[in-house]
Amino acid sequence: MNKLKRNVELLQGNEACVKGAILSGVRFFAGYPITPSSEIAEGMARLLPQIGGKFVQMEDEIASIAAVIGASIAGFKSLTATSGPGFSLKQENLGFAIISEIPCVIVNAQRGGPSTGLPTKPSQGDMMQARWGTHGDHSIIALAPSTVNEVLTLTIKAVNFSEKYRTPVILLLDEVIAHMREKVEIPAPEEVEVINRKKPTVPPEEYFPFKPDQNGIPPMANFGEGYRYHITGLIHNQKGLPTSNPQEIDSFIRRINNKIQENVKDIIIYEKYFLDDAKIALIACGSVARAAERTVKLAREEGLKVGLLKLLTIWPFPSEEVNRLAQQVDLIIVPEMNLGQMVLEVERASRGNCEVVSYSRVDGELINPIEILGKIQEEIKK
Amino acid sequence: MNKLKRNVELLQGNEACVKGAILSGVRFFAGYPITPSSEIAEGMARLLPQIGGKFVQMEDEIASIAAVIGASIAGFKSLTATSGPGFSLKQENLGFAIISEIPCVIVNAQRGGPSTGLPTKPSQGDMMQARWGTHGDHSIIALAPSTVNEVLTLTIKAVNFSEKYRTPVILLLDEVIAHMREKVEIPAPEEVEVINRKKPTVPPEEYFPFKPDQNGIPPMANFGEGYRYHITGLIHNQKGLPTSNPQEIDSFIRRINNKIQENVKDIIIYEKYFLDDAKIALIACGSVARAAERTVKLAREEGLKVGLLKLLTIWPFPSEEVNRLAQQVDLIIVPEMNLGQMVLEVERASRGNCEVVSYSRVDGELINPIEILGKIQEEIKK
Amino acid sequence: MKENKLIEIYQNDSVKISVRKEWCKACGICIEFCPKDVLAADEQGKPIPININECIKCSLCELRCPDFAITVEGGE
Amino acid sequence: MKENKLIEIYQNDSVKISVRKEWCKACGICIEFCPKDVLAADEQGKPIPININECIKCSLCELRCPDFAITVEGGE
Amino acid sequence: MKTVINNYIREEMFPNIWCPGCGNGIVLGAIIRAIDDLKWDKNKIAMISGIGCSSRITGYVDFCTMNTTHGRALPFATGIKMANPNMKVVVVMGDGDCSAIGGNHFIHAARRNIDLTAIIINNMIYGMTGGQYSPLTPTKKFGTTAPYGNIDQSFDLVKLAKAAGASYVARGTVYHVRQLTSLIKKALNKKGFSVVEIISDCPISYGKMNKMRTVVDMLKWIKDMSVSKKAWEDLSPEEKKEKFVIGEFLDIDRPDYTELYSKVMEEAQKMGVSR
Amino acid sequence: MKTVINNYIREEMFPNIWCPGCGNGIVLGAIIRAIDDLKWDKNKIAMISGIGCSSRITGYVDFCTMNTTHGRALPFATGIKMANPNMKVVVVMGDGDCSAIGGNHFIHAARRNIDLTAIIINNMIYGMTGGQYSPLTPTKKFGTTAPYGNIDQSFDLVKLAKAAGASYVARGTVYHVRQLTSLIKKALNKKGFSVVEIISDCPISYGKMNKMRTVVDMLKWIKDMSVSKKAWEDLSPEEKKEKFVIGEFLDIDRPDYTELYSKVMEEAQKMGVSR
Amino acid sequence: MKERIEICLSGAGGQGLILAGIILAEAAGIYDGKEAVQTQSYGPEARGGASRSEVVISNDSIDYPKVIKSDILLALTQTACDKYVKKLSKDGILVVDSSMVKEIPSVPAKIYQFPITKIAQEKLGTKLVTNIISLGIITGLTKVVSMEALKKAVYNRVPSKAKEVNEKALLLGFDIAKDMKLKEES
Amino acid sequence: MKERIEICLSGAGGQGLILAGIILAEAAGIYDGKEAVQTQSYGPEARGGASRSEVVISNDSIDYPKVIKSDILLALTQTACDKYVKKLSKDGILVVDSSMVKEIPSVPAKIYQFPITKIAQEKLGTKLVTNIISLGIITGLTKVVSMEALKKAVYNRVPSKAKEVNEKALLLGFDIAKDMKLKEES
Ligand SMILES: Cc1ncc(C[n+]2csc(CCOP(=O)(O)OP(=O)(O)O)c2C)c(N)n1
Ligand SMILES: Cc1ncc(C[n+]2csc(CCOP(=O)(O)OP(=O)(O)O)c2C)c(N)n1
Ligand code: SF4
Ligand code: SF4
Ligand code: SF4
Ligand code: SF4
Repeated sequence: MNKLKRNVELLQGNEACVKGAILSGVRFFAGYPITPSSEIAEGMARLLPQIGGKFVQMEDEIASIAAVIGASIAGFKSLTATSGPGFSLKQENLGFAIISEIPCVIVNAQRGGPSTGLPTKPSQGDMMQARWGTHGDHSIIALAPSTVNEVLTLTIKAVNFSEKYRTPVILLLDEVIAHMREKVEIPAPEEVEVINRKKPTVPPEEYFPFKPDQNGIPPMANFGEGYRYHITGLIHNQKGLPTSNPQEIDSFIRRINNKIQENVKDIIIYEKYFLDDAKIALIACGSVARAAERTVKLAREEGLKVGLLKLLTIWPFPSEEVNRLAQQVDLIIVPEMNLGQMVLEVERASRGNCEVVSYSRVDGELINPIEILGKIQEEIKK
Repeated sequence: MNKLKRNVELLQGNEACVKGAILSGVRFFAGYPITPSSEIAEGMARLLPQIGGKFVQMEDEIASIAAVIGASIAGFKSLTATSGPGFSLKQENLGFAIISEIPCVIVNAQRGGPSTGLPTKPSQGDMMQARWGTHGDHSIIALAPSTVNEVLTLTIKAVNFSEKYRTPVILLLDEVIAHMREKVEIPAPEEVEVINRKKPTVPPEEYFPFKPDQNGIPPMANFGEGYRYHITGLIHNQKGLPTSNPQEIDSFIRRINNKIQENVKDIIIYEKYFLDDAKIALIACGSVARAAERTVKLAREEGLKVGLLKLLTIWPFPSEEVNRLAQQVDLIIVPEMNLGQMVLEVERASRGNCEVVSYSRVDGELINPIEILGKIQEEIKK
Repeated sequence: MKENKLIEIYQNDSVKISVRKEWCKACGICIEFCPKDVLAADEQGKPIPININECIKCSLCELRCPDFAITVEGGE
Repeated sequence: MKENKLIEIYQNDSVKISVRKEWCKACGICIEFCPKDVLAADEQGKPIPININECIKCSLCELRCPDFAITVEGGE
Repeated sequence: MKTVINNYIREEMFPNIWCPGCGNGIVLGAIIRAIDDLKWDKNKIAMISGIGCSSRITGYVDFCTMNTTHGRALPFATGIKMANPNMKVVVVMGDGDCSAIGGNHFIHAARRNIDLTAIIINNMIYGMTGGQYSPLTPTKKFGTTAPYGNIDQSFDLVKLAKAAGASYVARGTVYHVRQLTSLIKKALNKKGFSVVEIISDCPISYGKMNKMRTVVDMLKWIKDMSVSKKAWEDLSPEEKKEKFVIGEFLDIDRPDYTELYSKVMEEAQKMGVSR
Repeated sequence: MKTVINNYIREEMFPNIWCPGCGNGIVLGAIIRAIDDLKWDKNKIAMISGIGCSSRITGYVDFCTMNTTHGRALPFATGIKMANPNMKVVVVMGDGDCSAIGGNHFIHAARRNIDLTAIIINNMIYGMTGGQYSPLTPTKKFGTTAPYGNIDQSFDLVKLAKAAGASYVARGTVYHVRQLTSLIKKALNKKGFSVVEIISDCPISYGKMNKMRTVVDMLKWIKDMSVSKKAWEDLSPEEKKEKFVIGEFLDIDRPDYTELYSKVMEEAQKMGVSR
Repeated sequence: MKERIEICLSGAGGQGLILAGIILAEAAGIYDGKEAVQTQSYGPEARGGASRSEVVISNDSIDYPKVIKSDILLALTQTACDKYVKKLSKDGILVVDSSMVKEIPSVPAKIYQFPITKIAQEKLGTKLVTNIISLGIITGLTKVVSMEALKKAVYNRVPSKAKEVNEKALLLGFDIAKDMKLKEES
Repeated sequence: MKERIEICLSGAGGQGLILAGIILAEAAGIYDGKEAVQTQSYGPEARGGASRSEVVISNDSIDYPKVIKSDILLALTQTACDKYVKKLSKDGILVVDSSMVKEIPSVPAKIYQFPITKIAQEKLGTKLVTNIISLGIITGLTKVVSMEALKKAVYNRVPSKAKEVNEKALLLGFDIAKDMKLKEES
């Protein structure tokens, strides 16, 4: 249909996610429809078979993530998409992907919760769940775009991180971002940096599927390529076999956490707006960051030294950066479409170095710039 | 079998949970077996039908919590028990119980994670999940006993809180506590304070099932008692019908959170050991608190001013108390059988007022008093 | 012909057909499947009995109306 | 009679019965269901061929052993 | 214009949210008429649903109603029924709700033969989320996630319910509305797990994608595709595949789960309280 | 003492963790012998399991193996098979794993008729967690959560698999081990979803609680309770209930899901890349 | 032209307002080379009830993607008109479908009334193009996008068999607006 | 007697060590009126491999519930002996089943060796009571609980039809210990 062959298109957030995924090499999608993420499944169902990929609609979200993990083991970059209720259901198998170090991407287009909540309204209520939703000790990478263009680029990043670190990565959209349409410059495939999982270089007899290389990440052989090995959700040794040896347990659990915690420099992405001389900082992400950006402009017009730290990586949380900021400014305001989740991390990271205040909205409407400005003015008066 | 009719018994943690539940009026259990919680189901299967209660083994954990919520609506105090993998699966319906304000208790006997992890070894890896595991904004009550006797008393508390606040309550055991046997004084039924959900006092025509009383909690009519109304996982108005009105949404979400946050005084339980003059504080819960208690004694023998804050309520987190403590001591050490979860809350609550250090163990073994003492000595030397 | 609740009533000696316009969504089911072609669509697509005397009171329109917007009474 | 891996071998001209003691858990299946009562239990409950000449090499002991601890070879 | 319907609905919730001509409303009417026939006490009826367009049905009726989570209505209902066996518990599900995410609960409720009535509104599509194919979408039909035609085999819910252990199994359609009411009535009256699958229309999500422009087109198609058990038997295997067979398929008497459990309670109480 | 078995196992993992006489080991042997007969390339075999004693089976064989989460082996396997249709994918499950928590995935894999072989080791109990009853525990038998005798009706997996859409369905026992190997072989060879239910012994969790003191007692009971399809038909309804019918129950040929999907890909590619 | 223009297209579900928003945004963003964001209210309302599609157009990159105060408000139903007029900018423009909106709100904005639905039905035989006529009108009145761009966007987004009638609708709307402009000028 | 006594009962799965621990704890806690905690290693090892049951007895309330250094170690297998002897207190007591444990570790503790399993089989016709004989021996040697209390606990915890043989086993163990004590004293 697009006769112009332009690579500038008006894309919906969900469509951009599909494009990004395909550009980064995703060739498998299994999912179960749910508002406001369904357009991702629909796009995948249409596009994947055209390019040699596969789409399966599974019986539920649990099966979806299971199939995605299975396909990844068999060598396909894989992605699934859902929203709150489905994200809750995926938690157990998310843990399986973590412990078995299988790359995959889970998109959560956030809507109002808890439970069925507000199926068609935006929210940022699953920020903490993304970090802590599955049982047991684990670390996670979670990214949150705030423009349709960023949906595309962060989807690529998410897939790349998952392959590089052999770990599931979560892409947190919100209903506004998922359904919004914006002009997107779609990069040419050649331009896109694509990272693929590292393959073993040793022959099968010498392969230890869970023995880390110098970067702490074990090279990964796909099933069917001549390397036969065992994968299990039990804590396992470097051969992949279950262990109850305390040393092996300890070093395994710490390694799968450290491979993320020790690479925060690579993983953490944020943007600064007018922070250089700021005395008041906003910290925001997703669609709310768009409001906050505007607020900064409005505040500057009024002569207020307000700046914005826009987080693109939510987890691991940029604690150091926030701590530095807390030492610079007098006040941090964290506007969120939830009851105040990210603000908890900001409080922790600030270590009492400045005032930290939450601006929260949970009525299903996007926070607007004027309100945030109002909050700033209110705090200044105090 | 117990011909002695004594009310002092050697009970396993899981057995004490069964006794506590029955004493507090629980008459329905639905569950799905999982180590190390299965003895709770087994005890319930044996005892409930003897006293007019019902036990159903469901097809999975999702169905189990659903049945428990259903039975509660029909008027039975209800409880389910599980461990990490099952707890992950229950998250979606946990959110339903929260939003529809249905009292029930979920026991999580924690084992090593993530995923299947270490099915038979102790852990405290689900502390944060208990708070944040389900999607969307919510608050939760979670209690963690550290003796078999406390399992009994806190199970009663858990059931009582759930009835009083119309909310699901989580009881966090760990494998040590679940399987440990200790002498327990079983209170006579007359001694036990039992709280029952408040019933409506108005006639059915005037009943608004989600209209809070002066304490913020709506009286609850059981199904079948002549009050016909609607319950939904969608955000709803005071009649229980779905709403997309921003004001109604906002006030609903804030109310179901505030009913917990505004009653922290009633809900938060902790114990202090030798804190009066302490310069170093340990904060611990569950089986680790037992080790920490011993450490305090050992440290005092060495002349170190160490004390312990033992948390029985984990959520809502006793931020105020911890903040006060942070202002008193130079150092807080948080020993945990996880990679450091509770310590994050302690850091947040301390606001930089003292040094906060994590002592974490994740190898499937219970932390012992000597190690903690070692950690203290190491920190002092720094 | 108007009652409260915007109900339009059409009747003859033996039958009374009521249409609750406010609830009717003009789906056309009652009109199409009336075995006696009693009903036709008004300009909004909602039913108007044009052959009320043909009505055999089978009630099929009422039973099939997804919106409880049409009823057939009387006679019995 | 001992090999590496603690395998005990019993044989006659046409059949060789091997028992890997280290793997055998003395469940008694091979002994009980041998159609020719070739096997008996040793003091640990593990199989010893006491009638090896009766063995018809049906291999049922081998096929039913849950622990891959007994094999019947030779003959064919 | 007061009909029996008005005695059972929450008028303030009307007009309902369903699209014009949506079969959900027809089913709602049939259920109400069946219950009215039975003269049941409204206070003793619980009606439970999952999530989907069809699941909104519980919001419209004046019983003890609950709109639970997607696919989980049956286990919620199981809890209610176990706790209060005197209640009549009716569970309404969409095809996705019942047979996709809820498939396991469906077969297990049947296996337990617990005294619930399961009504499945089968519009052959995920209506609420915008037309993705479901496990009951016929092969080769289209959905937003089946842009090249559905390659999945669809479940035969009747067979599945029978194989899993239900006591009463029937199938009706929203076109055959009188028969539908009577099938529902029989199911409601059955002690044990009873199932009525209802072939229904979703003109918006299913019809539009499958060349049925209007509600009327879709209802006509349902009418044309439906055959009685008897008529079906005479069809060729090819023809059989495409048709909806309607009528009763199973009707047997066996003790239901709550009855059996009351025996357990007796037994347990006889044995006395042990530790 | 080198048998075909040794070519397929991870010797370092032996002796296995199963209790003495546990049927899981017998099944493991039967699967290996069936695969050896087929001369399949070990590199192209994926064996996937869930959680349970039986699910530990994947740890012992030298294929591409994966021990997933409880009940979810089939969807994991579906992902593998879809991504790499050239692999032979075998899924081994316990009765609880397959029919309790995993029931939905089981019927959906059957419905899709995806080319997987599902082997269900039915020891009639949850072995790993210590003897709670399962959806396949016969009525009236005991379990740690059925101290007064099980009141649940048990599933007939054969019926369920057929009703859900499988292509090959058989039932064997660990006693009838030669037949078992050949049923497994046929199932493995089948294109489409194939199912072999295996009646197995758990002397510890099932036997002890149900008056079978030893492994041998339990195997004898299995032997006595098993009848062929033919013999079964001559039994009275009461007798029928108690027996395990063994043999083949379905064997039909239909295109499997991966084949059908490759048609979708052709179609989609013909239509060209649209936006 | 203002730096940032906020447009709200409102009416009922089924009137094609989401598509209209997409077309407008695509015209501005892709074919006129500006920045454009389209959002919508997506809710149970969308089925039967009120529906809303918002477009923000700017020469510069767009931060906040939603309408704060509409510069242009299209109202195809009374409910929508009553609801969204509150957010209409003081110097904004209100376009109402006078066949549906009977009570015209009294606001300082400039108000245009056309019986759009009626025109659609009468002149083109189908109400389905009400949305496209409206786009023609808005463009004619405000030049918020170029007619060129709008045409291309319509072509790109409507199914082939509907291209002709939609093109007609667009021109029809444009002409209506032109007439009005002429009238105003005269 | 020391304030806090830590006992470790070790061997293989199936030797009834968990039950032995429970009985010991019940004897101390319920019938002797002290404080007692019993814990166990619960693992895949429990099926076939090494098994361990720990009991802590004290006059005062018990904080840390696990054994830090065992005062009394029972080892019924070589593996268990090798593994748990490392945690045996210097002035502790080690009781080994000499029919199973051939290599006696050289530790400063006091070591007692009895062929317990053999005695069980020979004197009582079943190995199943090895655990109870062991309890008799430990009690005889250490008086960690009263014989009275132990008897009651055994009664309370074993199935009725096994009461007789278990009582015999208990007394047998006690006698063995008494003989040894006499020998030591002489
Ligand atoms: C756990 C979960 N997954 C997915 C959804 C999204 N969802 C809502 S309704 C529905 C399916 C609706 O289809 P069906 O059950 O056939 O009912 P219908 O809407 O057609 O009446 C889905 C997938 C959800 N609400 N919860
Ligand atoms: C989600 C989840 N729920 C429960 C469990 C606990 N669990 C482990 S195995 C098992 C059942 C085992 O029974 P079955 O599948 O019949 O296999 P068997 O052990 O008898 O071979 C259960 C309930 C788990 N691991 N994960
Ligand atoms: S069937 Fe009902 S909703 Fe449809 S047109 Fe007739 S009266 Fe209106
Ligand atoms: S069947 Fe195998 S494990 Fe059992 S006794 Fe015989 S050789 Fe040993
Ligand atoms: S989408 Fe389909 S099922 Fe839903 S209300 Fe509309 S017609 Fe009914
Ligand atoms: S518990 Fe049962 S199934 Fe598990 S290993 Fe033992 S005998 Fe086998």
